[in-house]
Amino acid sequence: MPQVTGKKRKGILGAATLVFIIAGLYWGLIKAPPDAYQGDSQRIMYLHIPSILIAYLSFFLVFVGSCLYLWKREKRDDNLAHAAAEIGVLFTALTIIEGSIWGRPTWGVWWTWDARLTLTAILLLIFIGYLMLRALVEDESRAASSAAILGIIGFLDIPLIHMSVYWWRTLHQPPSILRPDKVPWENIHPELLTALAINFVAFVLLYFYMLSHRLRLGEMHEEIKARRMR
Amino acid sequence: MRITVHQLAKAYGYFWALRDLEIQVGGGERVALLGPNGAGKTTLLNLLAGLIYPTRGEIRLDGVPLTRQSNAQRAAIGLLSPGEHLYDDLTARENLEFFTALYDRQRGPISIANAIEETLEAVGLGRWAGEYAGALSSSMKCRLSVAKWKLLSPKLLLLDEPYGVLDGGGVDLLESFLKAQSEQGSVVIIASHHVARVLDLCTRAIILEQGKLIFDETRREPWDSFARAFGAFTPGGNR
Amino acid sequence: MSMWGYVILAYGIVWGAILLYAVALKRRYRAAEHELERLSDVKES
Amino acid sequence: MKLLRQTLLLLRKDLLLELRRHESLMTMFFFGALLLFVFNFSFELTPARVSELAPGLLWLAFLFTGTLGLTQLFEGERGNHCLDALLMSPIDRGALFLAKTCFNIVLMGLVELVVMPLFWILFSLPSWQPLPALFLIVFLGNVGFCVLGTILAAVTLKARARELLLPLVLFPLMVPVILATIRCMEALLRFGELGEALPWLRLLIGFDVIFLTVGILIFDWVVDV
Repeated sequence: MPQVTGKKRKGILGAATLVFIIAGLYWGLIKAPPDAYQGDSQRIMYLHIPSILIAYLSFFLVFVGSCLYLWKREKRDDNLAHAAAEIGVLFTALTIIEGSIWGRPTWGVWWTWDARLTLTAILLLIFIGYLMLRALVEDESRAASSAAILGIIGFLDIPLIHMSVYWWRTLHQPPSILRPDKVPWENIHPELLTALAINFVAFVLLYFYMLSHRLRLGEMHEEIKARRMR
Repeated sequence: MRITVHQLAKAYGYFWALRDLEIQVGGGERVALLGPNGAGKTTLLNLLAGLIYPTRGEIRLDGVPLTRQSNAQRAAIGLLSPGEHLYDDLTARENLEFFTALYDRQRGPISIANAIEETLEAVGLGRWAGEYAGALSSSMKCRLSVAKWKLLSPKLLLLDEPYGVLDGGGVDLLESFLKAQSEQGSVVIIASHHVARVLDLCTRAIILEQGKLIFDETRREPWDSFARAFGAFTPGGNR
Repeated sequence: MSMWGYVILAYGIVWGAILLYAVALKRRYRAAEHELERLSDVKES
Repeated sequence: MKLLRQTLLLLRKDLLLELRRHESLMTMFFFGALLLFVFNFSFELTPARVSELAPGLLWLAFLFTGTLGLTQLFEGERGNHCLDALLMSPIDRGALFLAKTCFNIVLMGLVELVVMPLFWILFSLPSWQPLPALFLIVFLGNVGFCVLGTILAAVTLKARARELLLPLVLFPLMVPVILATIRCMEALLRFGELGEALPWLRLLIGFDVIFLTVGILIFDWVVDV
């Protein structure tokens, strides 16, 4: 990626991200009316749902990077997996925090073993395991291939974890209408949907903006190692 | 056995251990692989043994490329590290039984048992057949390794610094074994720092430096090119 | 805590954390650039 | 099938080594029994509650003893670079994976054969009738645990503090097996037969099959730098 256009493209991405973030904040906090059921705490949903999707998106990128690295052994793919995992951990952790803050007024408790919160917590643990593995294996290329294996295994396990947690949840907790995944989407006020859409775009743009910087940082670390080697 | 190494390269992260190697080795040749530490000797041997896979280029054994799927081909390759690759908690005989079974050298159960006994006798370990490998002295362990590879009789024999641990008797045993194998058409490649001894045994010398091949001569010319090769590589010696 | 309190808390934590990460990224970025210059000078001299 | 022959050959070698040294088996067995006593002291186990808690406690004990076994899995290969000797030989790396997985399953199975009846005795559970079916469910759980555990044991082989890293990396991925095994065991204990826990059994078998195939295919990359 030639340096010059890279910088210019990042600039545009950065500007677009900023615009959407501000629009998202304005729409989410001010313009959209409070939700019929949950009142204002529903505004946290504008953060919660985008970050969950970002968490899954970054796990998918880790999977893609890992497969490509095992196949072609190029540092670029390993760098993608590592960058996606690092930012993925941040968004997964934020998702959990948002979820528990959203839960506080609605269920009166900071943490409930709600299917989605539990799932995000497990995702966070897998991410942390992934980053720990990378940190604890000294030899550079062995760390990359070990992390790639874990990235693939972890991704393949997600559907099974998803199924088992949801089955486990339906067993114990009586389904309450206020659960996020039970929200009746049809008769949602259009303003709310636009707020959600704008925030979603803002988060995706932000994610790729941060990812591009983190990738560049990864490349620089490689460059430094190469220089030291010579 | 014919080995062709075509544009071989191996990188660990950003560090290029080997760069575009082009080597052809025919049956019966004994190649001395020389070069300072970190020149890529061990990397080349591991690549030839199929323990690691090249970043670029390929290795062909009798025209068939060595790839991830070529498990069967590895039966013809032996990386001899004297005293290594033996289970300490298995007896000498059990070690040989296990590895002959692993390499599928079961030419009928009776004959394999006799072959094991004969080979143990031949390397002078007849009395210690029931001993645990861990209990053997290091030179006896090396004899056991030679016995093991005699039974497996690979077509490509690779040795990484064998002289370090061998005693006098062990060296003669090893060298006669290598000569015998190469007379039967096997290829022998020895990486070592004991330049004088390895040059004396081998018919060809290859010198690697920082992953590149800088010298490749067979013994056809009399001593002068070897003298130069020998001169070219004395640890710390400059070219 | 009123509803708005939670909303502000959530937004504060989320955007605060993202800002913190951005700052950390920037600092690591600058350190890497500095290291690169140092190494490239060493090569020229 | 060559893969099977090679797997049995390697498994026979591992079992022979274990017979000679019997490090793993003894430590796993005593650790399992020890956990039972620890449970007794840490929980108020009235006979009524014990059959309700039994699945969770048993499976917790097996999870930890299994992890102990996993960290020792490649010890036999540590001396004299024997792992390189196996990688150099013409065997399929999938066979190495299968052999190591079966080896740990055998170890865990032996421990469970003793610890489960011991649990019944110590906590004086009412009926011994569901034990064989329970043992089958626990066996399926073992397979899932050892399949994923062997891959991750090989992956973390060269990491620092690998005994800590292995459980940290393994347990989150084991959630489906843990939930499925415990649900099935609960159904067996309470109703004597699986009944509505059948989907959990299918999930468990699905998990085992998926990661058994993934393991065989991916193991070549695991052991290669």
